[in-house]
Amino acid sequence: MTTTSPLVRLSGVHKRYGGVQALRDASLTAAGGEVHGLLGPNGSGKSTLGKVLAGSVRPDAAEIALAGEPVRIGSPRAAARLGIAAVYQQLSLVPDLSVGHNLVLGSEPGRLGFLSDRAAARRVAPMLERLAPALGDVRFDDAVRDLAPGQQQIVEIGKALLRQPRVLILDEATASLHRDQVALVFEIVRELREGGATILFVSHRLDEITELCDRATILRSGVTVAETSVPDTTPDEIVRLMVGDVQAVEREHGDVPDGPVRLRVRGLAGGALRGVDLDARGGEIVGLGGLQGQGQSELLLALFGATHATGEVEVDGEPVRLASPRTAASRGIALVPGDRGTQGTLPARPIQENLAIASIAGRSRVGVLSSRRERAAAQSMVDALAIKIGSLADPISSLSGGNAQKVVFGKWLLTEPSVVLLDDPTKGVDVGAKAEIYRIVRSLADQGATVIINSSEDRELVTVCDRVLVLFEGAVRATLVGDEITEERLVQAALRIGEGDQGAPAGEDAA
Amino acid sequence: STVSNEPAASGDGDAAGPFTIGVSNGFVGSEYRTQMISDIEDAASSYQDEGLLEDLVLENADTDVNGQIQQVRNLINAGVDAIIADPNSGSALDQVFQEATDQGILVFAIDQAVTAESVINVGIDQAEWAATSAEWLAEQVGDGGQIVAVNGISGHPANEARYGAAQEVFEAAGVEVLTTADGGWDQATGQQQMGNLLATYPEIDGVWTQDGMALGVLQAVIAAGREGEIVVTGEARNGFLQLWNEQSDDFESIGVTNPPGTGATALHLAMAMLQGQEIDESQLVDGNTLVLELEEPVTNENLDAVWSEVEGEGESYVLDSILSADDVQQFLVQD
Amino acid sequence: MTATATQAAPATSFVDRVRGVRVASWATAALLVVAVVAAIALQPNLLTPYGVASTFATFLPLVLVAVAQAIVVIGGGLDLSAGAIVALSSVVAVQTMRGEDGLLLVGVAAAVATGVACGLVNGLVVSRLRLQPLIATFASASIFSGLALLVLPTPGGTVPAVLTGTFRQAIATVPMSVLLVVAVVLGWLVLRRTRVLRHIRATGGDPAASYASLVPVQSSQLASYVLSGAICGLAGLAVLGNAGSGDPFIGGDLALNSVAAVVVGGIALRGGIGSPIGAIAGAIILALSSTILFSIGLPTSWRALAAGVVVILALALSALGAPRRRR
Amino acid sequence: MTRVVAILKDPVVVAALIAVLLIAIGGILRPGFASPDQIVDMLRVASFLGIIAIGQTIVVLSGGEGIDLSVGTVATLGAILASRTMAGDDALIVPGVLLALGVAALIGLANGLGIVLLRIPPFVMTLGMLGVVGGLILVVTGGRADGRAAPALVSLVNGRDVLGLPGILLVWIVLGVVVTLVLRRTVFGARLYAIGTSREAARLSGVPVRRVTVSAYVLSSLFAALGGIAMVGYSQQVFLNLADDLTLPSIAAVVIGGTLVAGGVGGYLGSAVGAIVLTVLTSLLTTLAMPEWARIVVQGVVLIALLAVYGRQRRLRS
Ligand SMILES: Nc1ncnc2c1ncn2[C@@H]1O[C@H](COP(=O)(O)OP(=O)(O)OP(=O)(O)O)[C@@H](O)[C@H]1O
Ligand SMILES: Nc1ncnc2c1ncn2[C@@H]1O[C@H](COP(=O)(O)OP(=O)(O)OP(=O)(O)O)[C@@H](O)[C@H]1O
Ligand SMILES: [Mg+2]
Ligand SMILES: [Mg+2]
Repeated sequence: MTTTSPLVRLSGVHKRYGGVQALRDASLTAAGGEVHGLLGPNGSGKSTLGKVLAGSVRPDAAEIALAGEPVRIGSPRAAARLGIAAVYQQLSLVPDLSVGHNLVLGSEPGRLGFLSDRAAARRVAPMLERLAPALGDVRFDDAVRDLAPGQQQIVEIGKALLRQPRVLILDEATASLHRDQVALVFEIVRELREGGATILFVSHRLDEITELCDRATILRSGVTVAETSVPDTTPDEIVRLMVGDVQAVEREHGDVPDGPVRLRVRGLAGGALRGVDLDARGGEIVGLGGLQGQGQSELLLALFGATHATGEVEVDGEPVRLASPRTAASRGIALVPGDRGTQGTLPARPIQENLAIASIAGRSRVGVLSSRRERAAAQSMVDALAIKIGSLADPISSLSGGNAQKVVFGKWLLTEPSVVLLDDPTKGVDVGAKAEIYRIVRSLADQGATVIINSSEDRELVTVCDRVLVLFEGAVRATLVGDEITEERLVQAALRIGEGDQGAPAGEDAA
Repeated sequence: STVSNEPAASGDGDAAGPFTIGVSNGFVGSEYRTQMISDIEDAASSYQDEGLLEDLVLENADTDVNGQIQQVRNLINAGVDAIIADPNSGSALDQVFQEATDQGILVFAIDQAVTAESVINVGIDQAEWAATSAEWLAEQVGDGGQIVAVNGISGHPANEARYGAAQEVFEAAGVEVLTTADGGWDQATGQQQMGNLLATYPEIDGVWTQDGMALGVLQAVIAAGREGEIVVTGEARNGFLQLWNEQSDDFESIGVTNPPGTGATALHLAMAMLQGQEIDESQLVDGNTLVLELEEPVTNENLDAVWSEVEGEGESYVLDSILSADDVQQFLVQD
Repeated sequence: MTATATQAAPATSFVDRVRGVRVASWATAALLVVAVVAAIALQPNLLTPYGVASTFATFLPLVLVAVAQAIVVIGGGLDLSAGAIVALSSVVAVQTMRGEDGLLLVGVAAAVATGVACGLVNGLVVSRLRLQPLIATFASASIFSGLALLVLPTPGGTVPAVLTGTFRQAIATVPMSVLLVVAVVLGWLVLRRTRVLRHIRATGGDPAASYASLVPVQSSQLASYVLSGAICGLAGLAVLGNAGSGDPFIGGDLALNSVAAVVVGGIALRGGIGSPIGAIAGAIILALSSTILFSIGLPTSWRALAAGVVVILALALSALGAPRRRR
Repeated sequence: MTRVVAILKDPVVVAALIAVLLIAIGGILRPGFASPDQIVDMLRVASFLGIIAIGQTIVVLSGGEGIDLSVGTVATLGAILASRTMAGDDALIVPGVLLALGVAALIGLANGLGIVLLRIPPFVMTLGMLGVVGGLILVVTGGRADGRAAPALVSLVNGRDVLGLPGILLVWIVLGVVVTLVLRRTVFGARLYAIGTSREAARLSGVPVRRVTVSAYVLSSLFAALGGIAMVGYSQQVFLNLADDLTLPSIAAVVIGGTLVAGGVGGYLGSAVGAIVLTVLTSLLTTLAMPEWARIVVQGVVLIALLAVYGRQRRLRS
């Protein structure tokens, strides 16, 4: 495996999507036995570059060399033949197939066109065992559709590993994973590195980069702007390379504001929820902490009437019927959902429509819209949130993750909500956009709204929350207020509750 | 071994009765078929009153050949003594008809002759039917006349028999058929097709068309304001007769009757044969076909008389002719 | 946690295998039982040797087309040309066999080859031209029907006696038509263990994910149509066995009926799930429902309405029983 | 230059060009084909399909595999109810049309509720409804349609009363403009596109997904009935299967017009042009002397070619 030439060399990579130049003469060089970070803000072309190498995107121009040999990669199958495997940002599992069948998909063992499940199980068993600490009790025959998102992500990683790649691309593969799951993935990645493989690692979590990566390539607007040795670069420096000089968001929470309770919840149950009680005042930012999958997302969805739940909910002393998102919205509740792609945006529709849709009825006269008012409303949000767009008429799918997320915020800000529910609002959002989103959240609270925020990142809760409720198994088990909110305390609280009740739950519950 | 074809439960074959007769009709989307079925029901009711007919079992639905095969098998399994079918295919039901006759069930095909030898076809001669109007048209447009034809459905046996006969007539008379189009035996389609033909074949002297479309064809000709110059063959149906009647006296047409009542005629035959009478083989054409005589066609000469007679029947009425129980005796062996 | 690995053993026990076959859903199974019981109660003659043989012979074309349709639907497609393929392959077979027993095998080969060719056209149009299957196969149906009319301009031609005779044979008192339906089921059980079917299923479940997972998506789509075409070719022969003669218009209702059968059989139209066994059950349920409606002696003008209502009810039941994608 | 390319990529423009091309080809082969009268005649016939395609467009836009296979029979039923009621009398046009629309609305409601509440996929729900409505027609008519269009309706369709054009064309244009405005400029339109793009995202944006879905199917039936009524103005008498065969062409018109079968993208203008393209194609094939089998084959081949121009779905490897 010792070669003088680097294992992977990409250069002169160009890729245009309609009006968007996703990659402009991008390049990347990585050696065998190296974990190579691929960094950059949202929309800088990280995923696109990874997909070019994995064969699932056809570049307009590219030179690719593996171990010094120039290669053409025409399809994922061609990439696989060259020993390249990828874990995509969007999962590539087939939900209707079982875990085992997904793991061997595309390389099923068998003879004369007939499959052997026995051989497949033999091949898969060691991998399931290896992943068990992160995956839990998942079997060959379990349906992928029934797994929790984190478990699906692990299966996806397992699928790539089964191909024993010499180049492995991990595109935000850790974004939906919890701490211990990430630890296992890191362990495996390090083993691969020992074996001489190259790992391309994409993540927005800076600590993960510094912990794992040897070197890193930094992209900005589709151009490679720097290559650096990670251990020799400070995190601040990396951030500066990525996004230029951004003002770091200071932790900024004061005392819990007094005043009447705006949102009052009693005994909310249903699905994963087992009786949640909660009081939140106007101007307050309340975080939901705890291990992932303890009902945080379900709580937000239930409050929004998006899933079935029972219990009492009052806004400003008036009871709210948890009938549908529509009723919730009419009572001034807004939800920025966790899955931007499928829940937050209308991908093929223009940015203007995406901004307008939730507040559209309020601006109409007898059901008829004024295009002038629609445009004005949308533009006001683009300005207020500094959303970077080409034209309001462009489809929202042309925006990068961070800007798309701001559109989702804007959509709800136009309804002037008094209770704002945020489900992991900065998932997959770059450092720069993250800071802006925090400012938006803070100014919402300053204007008197109640904000409830769930986050997969403890640091986020520390940064923005006035109060954090720690959830376990569908109920609030602890509360941290003010200066108590630190990453250490959050982790401790989450784990202690778990131990106190019934031993450490491994990873996530299979919901 | 072969699955035994025992006679069906109640099909005892004796002249005793009371009998059960099944009807299979694979297309209900036309007024013609509706009239055919109600003619059969009317004819059956007198036998039912007499106690000779126990039950008239109707299988009457829009379906394809496979569906009609199932219809016939349903009738066989229901133990009928005779089946009257308006078949969706001239040949593709042969097998199932054979299954029926093997079990001693009498099978009559109406409206559309079938090739199965054990089946008795009852109906008009489609070729003769078509030749009648073709001859009339050829006479109208004369030698060297140019016409177009609006046909039913290409490949459908009745359509082929009819158009084949008409073609022969035109050839003999020196009439040139510029083109043909399929109107699907559907008035609205016929109207659309004729509209297209009128625009693109401005030189035509006449149109030959079949029943079920003639009204549409005529409407297209009228809409183009050319009813005075283009001769149109018609149909013996009230809708057409009414429009014909509304035209000026120098507008001429012809309507040859294709009677839906053949079904009822077949029922009379069936009842006679179930009661032990035998068909007179010498009168059968091609061994299994009973050709019914055509009625006098409707022309300008008799239009007023015919119209005053049928005017009250409603717009979808098709001029009809049903042989009575006595009439059908002519086809049976007299002892 | 080590249990995970040992429990990952494949489903090899008999019970697991049976479960793997997954007779669509409980709704389909229940409907099938109800339909069979009702049909027999209303029409005891169905249990006579002729009744059984003829009923299964009636099922066979729709059963075959339903299986063909199921494979395409599971692969994420739809085939509105199935009926036209049946018609075309049947007339091609009639013309090649010319009524001679000796040419039976040639006719079978011709029918299957015609079906494969049609499937290839559909598959290429859908996978390479990437046209929407519904409308693309509506268009190709027009091509196949036109060709059927060219091959056999007017109904006729005789089918070799061996072919029609086969339908009346019985082996050890079991009618041939029953055996043929059973053979279709067994054929599927073999087919489902193949790589190509796994890939068809994956492609129907999520084409993008499958493509990224090294599944030859285009080839799988193509294969689903080719396979389905071949089975439609066999259905063409089954139709000939029932009909005893050729007819270029023979398959009229088969395409839409097969879609209904597929859905009644618990197969989701969005692709990826379900089994043709369900579709076979669906086909039988639909065929029996018309027998049942006939037997209860509804006035004829109401029967079409009742048939429509029954179909909707069956669809509703199957839709409720079918597994749903998790939200 | 790039603007020209962009315009040429617009499905509506392409479809319109194809229509013009077909007329030109027809005109060269058979001079009468491009005559103003013939063009008006083809537009008249296209209007029935075009009006039915309005509803089909709305349903397809609504997404969730939206499609309405019952439009043809609903159009026939509408024509039958309206013409039996009016029975050739101008004074009874309004009750006739209202009755037809009322019954159609109920059918659309049944479709919509079946899809939304029972979760039957639209394809099979409306396929089942096709059978039910077919049965309903037989029950209502007893197998004899026996209806006659009122003279005013006939002259609306067959006359040339508006600037020398048939009034039905004006009706079609007005309906087309209104529908386009409704799609683009109303709350309903915005919500329709929203649910067509993503039911889940729309629901979480406070869109009443079920209500909009049901409305789409009700509208589909209503426009189908209107199309059927227009058609009986053309044929003057009503028949049991008057408009049955317009279902699949109405879907083809929508797809040729560039509306995405997956929903959420497209508009009515394209469908209208699609209806014209299909009608012109059928007419052209009628007037060219060729055997019927060849016409059927050519029809299929041309349809595939039309779709291949731009009706293609996304590549997996982009
Ligand atoms: N399929 C596509 N169609 C159109 N535009 C696309 C497509 N995929 C990516 N883009 C655009 O290309 C640019 C680069 O996107 P890419 O996904 O590579 O960015 P990224 O660096 O991975 O961003 P993120 O951190 O949000 O994942 C963005 O502007 C994006 O909107
Ligand atoms: N060179 C290329 N140019 C454009 N599109 C391509 C190219 N290669 C593949 N595609 C697209 O990628 C998808 C899958 O095609 P591909 O041929 O790679 O896989 P396949 O046909 O499923 O596999 P195989 O050919 O190995 O059986 C299709 O949508 C195809 O249009
Ligand atoms: Mg990315
Ligand atoms: Mg390929």
